[in-house]
Amino acid sequence: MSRIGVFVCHCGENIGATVDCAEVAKMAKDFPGVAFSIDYKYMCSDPGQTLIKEAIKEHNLTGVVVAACSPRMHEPTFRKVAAEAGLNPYLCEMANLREHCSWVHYKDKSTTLKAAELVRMLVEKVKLNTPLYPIKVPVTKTALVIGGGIAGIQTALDIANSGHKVIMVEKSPSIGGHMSQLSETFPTLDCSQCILTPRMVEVAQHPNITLYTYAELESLDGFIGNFKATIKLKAKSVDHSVCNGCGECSAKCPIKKIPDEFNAGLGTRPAIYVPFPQAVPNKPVIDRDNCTYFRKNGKCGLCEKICPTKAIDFSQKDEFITVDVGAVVVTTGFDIKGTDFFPEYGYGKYKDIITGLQFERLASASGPTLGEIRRPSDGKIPQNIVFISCAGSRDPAKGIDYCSKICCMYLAKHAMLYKHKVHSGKASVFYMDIRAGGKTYEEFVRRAIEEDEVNYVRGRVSRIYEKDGKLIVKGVDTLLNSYPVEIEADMVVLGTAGIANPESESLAQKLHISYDQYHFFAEAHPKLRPVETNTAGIMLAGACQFPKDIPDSVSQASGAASKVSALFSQNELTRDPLIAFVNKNTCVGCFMCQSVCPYLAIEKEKIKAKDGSVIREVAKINPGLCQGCGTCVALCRSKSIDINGYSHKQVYAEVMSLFNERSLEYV
Amino acid sequence: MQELNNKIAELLTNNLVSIFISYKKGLNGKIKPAFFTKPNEVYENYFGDEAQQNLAVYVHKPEVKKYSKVGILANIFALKALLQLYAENQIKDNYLTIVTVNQDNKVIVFADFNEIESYIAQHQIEKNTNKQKEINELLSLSREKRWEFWVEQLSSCIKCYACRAICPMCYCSKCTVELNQPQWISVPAHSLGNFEWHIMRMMHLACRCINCQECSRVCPMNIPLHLLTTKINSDMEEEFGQIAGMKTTLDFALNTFKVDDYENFIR
Amino acid sequence: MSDFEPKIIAFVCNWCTYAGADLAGTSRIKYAHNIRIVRFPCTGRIDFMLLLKAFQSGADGIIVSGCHPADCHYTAGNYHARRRWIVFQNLLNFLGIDTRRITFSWVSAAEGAKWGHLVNEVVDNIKKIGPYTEYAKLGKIGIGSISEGNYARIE
Amino acid sequence: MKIGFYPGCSLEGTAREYNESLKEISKVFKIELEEIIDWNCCGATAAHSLNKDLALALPARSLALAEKQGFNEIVVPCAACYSRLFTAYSELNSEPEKLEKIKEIIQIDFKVTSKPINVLEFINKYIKPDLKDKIKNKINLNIACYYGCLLVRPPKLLAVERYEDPMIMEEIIKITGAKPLDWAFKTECCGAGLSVSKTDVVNKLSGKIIDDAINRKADIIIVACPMCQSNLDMRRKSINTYLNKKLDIPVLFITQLIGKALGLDSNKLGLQRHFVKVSPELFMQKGISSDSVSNKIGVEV
Repeated sequence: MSRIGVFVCHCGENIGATVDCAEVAKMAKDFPGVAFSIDYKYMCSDPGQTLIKEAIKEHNLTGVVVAACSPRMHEPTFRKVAAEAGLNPYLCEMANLREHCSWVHYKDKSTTLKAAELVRMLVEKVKLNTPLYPIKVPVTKTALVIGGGIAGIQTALDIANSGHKVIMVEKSPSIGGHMSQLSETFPTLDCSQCILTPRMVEVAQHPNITLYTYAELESLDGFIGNFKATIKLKAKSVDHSVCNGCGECSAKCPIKKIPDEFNAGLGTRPAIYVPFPQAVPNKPVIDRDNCTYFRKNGKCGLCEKICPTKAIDFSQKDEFITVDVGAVVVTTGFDIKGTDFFPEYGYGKYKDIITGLQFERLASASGPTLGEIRRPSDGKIPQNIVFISCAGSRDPAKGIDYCSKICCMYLAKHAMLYKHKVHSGKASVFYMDIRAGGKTYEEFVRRAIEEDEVNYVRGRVSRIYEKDGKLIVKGVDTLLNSYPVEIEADMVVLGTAGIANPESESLAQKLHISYDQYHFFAEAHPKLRPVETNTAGIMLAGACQFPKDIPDSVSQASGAASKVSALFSQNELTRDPLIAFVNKNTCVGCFMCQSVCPYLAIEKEKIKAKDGSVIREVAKINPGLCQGCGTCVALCRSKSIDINGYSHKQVYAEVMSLFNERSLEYV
Repeated sequence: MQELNNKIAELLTNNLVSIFISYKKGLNGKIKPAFFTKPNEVYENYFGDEAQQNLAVYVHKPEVKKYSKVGILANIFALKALLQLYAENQIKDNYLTIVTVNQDNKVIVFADFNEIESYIAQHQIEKNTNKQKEINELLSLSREKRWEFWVEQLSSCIKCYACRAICPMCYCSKCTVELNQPQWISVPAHSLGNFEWHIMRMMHLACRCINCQECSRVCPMNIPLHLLTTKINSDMEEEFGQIAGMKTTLDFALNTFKVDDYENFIR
Repeated sequence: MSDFEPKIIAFVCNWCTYAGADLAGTSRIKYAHNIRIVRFPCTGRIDFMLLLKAFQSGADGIIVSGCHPADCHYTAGNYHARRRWIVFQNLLNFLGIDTRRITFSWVSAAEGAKWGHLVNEVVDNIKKIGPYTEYAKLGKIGIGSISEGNYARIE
Repeated sequence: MKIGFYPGCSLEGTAREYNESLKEISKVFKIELEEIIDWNCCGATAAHSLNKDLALALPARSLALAEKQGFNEIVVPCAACYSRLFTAYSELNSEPEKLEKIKEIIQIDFKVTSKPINVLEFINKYIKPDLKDKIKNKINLNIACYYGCLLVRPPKLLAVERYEDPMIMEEIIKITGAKPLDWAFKTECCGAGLSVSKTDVVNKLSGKIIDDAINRKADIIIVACPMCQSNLDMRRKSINTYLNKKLDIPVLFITQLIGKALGLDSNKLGLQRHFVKVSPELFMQKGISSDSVSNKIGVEV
């Protein structure tokens, strides 16, 4: 026999002004199963809470309905109150008298009646509530970090320094990511590699970090705290345990003209190579697509002959390893559009129109020109340089509606670096708006304009063409009454749009996380859960979520790391028990439910006879994965799936408790 | 149909099946299902135009399931039903030997369900235009008239559940109608429960019903259930382009979706 | 019929429409009092049988509402629900059940005003078409009692 | 072989030579261009800036007539007409509701099956495959191919590859032996309809186009749009006054150039109708036999 307590809150005037709370409490007393009913000015206040606790004990209540504000507001509060009084917290429900009644209706008898009906509905529900207990899931305290750029490095170090194991997977031969390609960094103009390389080394040497370079995630199964990741270790063709990194092989490799990824195509590299001098690990790999030995059936093999430590191993094969991890942080970074994306700028046919990333390499001391700004076509130092921001970004016609966020700042930096290196030169920046939100960012841009005399032109560039060895940049100055501007430039740098990695879609599918229309990975909530994905246990950091600069990437990385550390701070994971479960006895195993589950939480379970033979297969819901949407519950024909908190019985009772006078009349 | 009889006898003799489900002539001359367990019973086997019943319903009956290997003579509807059952994980591998007779009177023994899938793809069932016409006529009536029509039809339902018993797709071990906690379908013999029962049955059959119309044939009260099954089948095809009993994979209208499904009825 | 106060039940998801109705409250948007909201985790959880039960229990109108496409908290529950609604609505219509009384909608957590409008519209509409007793009355019709009726039959 | 033909107003007036030369070269390839009976104005710029239904209904009527007269394809030489007809063709094909409305307006029931094609598409499909075999005179000129706006835009509708730097004309004229130039003003604006209301804008815009072609050593400019041709040719005197230069580069329709390569008579190709004289020596000098061109109304430049 249920003994339900009803607690009607006035919320000061908020409910009390339009609903006759005392009347509601009085009516509630007569509802079947209600043992106690009372109204009070502020139920969430300390005396209000005490009132509930005492009533629970005194009247030996088996369930509580708090008729007050929205459960989205105070459900946790009152469930805690119930728990403190010794009642299972899930035996407490809230009737929404404020948002759904008193605030939206005028003071009237009908409003009070509605309030009473809402209470009755919840009374009927709570009678069918069952005690629930949080779900405990064990946690494997190892994190998988996918991507070894600055975001991945920061995440890995933060997690490792808090005492947990980290496995880092990087697809290229070295960690470092885009940041290792940069020259100086805004807004302080400190050298990118100088601040990055010590961290790269720290990653390699950290006792808690296992680093796999030249490796990719093959698949991920399992759920928060209990993932199983399969990692593909691509064949390096060099035994790194033997190699001493002397570099002889790279120097002697006869294939030398491969466009260098690290230098954004501005330089060349051999087929056996270390991507850059400060690479971690500083040992080479063989690029099999370009190596003569692999392309021409064993011809060449020069590196093998000259290697002093006999580290070259052409017979290596791709290897697959499986690791147990408790959390995953995705830090795979971003990509940029190439100059060939722009019809109006010549489809990439002009050598001296380059991307921002290529300019970084030109300006970098480790770059192909050793830091001198020389244009790619003839190696001359450009005397007149033009920078174009929003190349592709903020342009719906190009399919990129968003702002790439970093271009304004790095183009200002580029113009500044150019002026510092070519004092006599003239630099212009075409822009739509200058977006310099960030600590000392605006000041940085002003410095470029005022101190370094960079010519900022507010307007778009409609076309660039070549004429007599010059690039004619045709644009408009919208601050000068849309006056047409033509600049005869020696070199043009496009701040091309930051875009998602081409592999992001397939990676998202492996991880079962969602991505947005531009293929950037989607966060769980744009404001309040920006580092988590919708899949519990998988976090995001850096530009794989959206283009962002180094400080933002690092902040998010530390955020993701702290989420992981918080998860790893417990031996067991506690989850809300409002999830679905299967009645094995009636499930017929059609597995239609499997395909509607967005979390892949439904597995096949074999029911076996004593002799081990399989009698039948039934669905089983993994409590670690189920998020409690209930789509399977409504789909199941035999009603063999039910869900805690919104069970068949509960919702049925709620519906039948409403207006039931007419049904009684006819049935 | 000697070839068929020989085949069934051969399957039984060689122990490839321990029971074979087919048809025979009953004492009253009516065609009824036959369950042969010995080769010497096969002489009773009947095959001809009157053999219409969809035998697929028997493969999930417990009396048949206790045999480890089952043979079945399947007409095109039974083939579709079996394929659907297979997709719904109801037929274990190596459990069934499925035999059909094609339009040229050739006996075909299917090696696997992929063969059935392609056989069905080549043997589309023609749409019964008469039934579609009946449906269109009903739809052309006013809503009130349609209501009156169905109230009259469904009021005569005696909830004998013959429609369920004959349906190859109704294989739940515990049907929703038997649940009383809560009572989803009203028990008393009034029309409300009848409506609930038939609406629920149709919703559960949507995208699964292969429209063999056995339910309509066996209804002792002659309720035109085929109107409902035909309607739900044409709806599925029109709205989602999906037809039941065509694929080995579980990819049906109500457990899949398209992001751009039409929604002009949603505000 | 002027004093007819329809009984409307709303089946809504917790993350969008329930929150949208909360917002209507916080924004003090006034709407008709005839509505009773039942909370579900997601539109995907809403069992079509509950709609029938609501009519049986005396509802004159039903609102079913959840997150807009692509906004589902659980990524796809609303898409599955939408398909079910299409099938269910067609079937009910074929059976002559008055589908004007069921309103499907998407109301996001930000659309408090839309929620208010929706409720008012539905209430006005149901007031116009009157109470729905036809379905619940089925409970009175049993075998034998049908002969009193004069029902059209299609031949 | 017969194909539908929609001349539009220009080909009856300022661009008669376009009409003549197109018909002449078609004859060589045994193609008869048959004019749509009772065709009407395409709506041009005026209609779609005033009334969306009118802008669809006008070209739709011509499309409907062509369909009734049994044409699967209609050659539309004028770039502006082509743009209007093709817009109507694709909009009506993709939006059944619009089609219903337009059918109501024009009172003709049709299915939008007649596809408008422009001259470049026509040449690519019917002329180019056999062109090489029929060349009588190799053209030995440096040529700037000028596209203007409407032959390649809007990119979403026409789906032309490399719409800012198209290569369609270049590929065609290479067959005649001519040397296409890489130049910068292929798809820049000629000033278009401002020719009438703001001539100085045309002087400036068209002047830049001509200037760049000459700078890059072009012997002639070829076009496939009557508006472009008239701006670059007919306005040359005022362009020269504006630029204070004497630019005398001729502007030919691509059909005229092909006609010359096929060895056709200059007068039949309408070369005598140009304002900027196409000197008989132009083709002669480069070692190509040519008949005499009688230039009746050419201006002195």
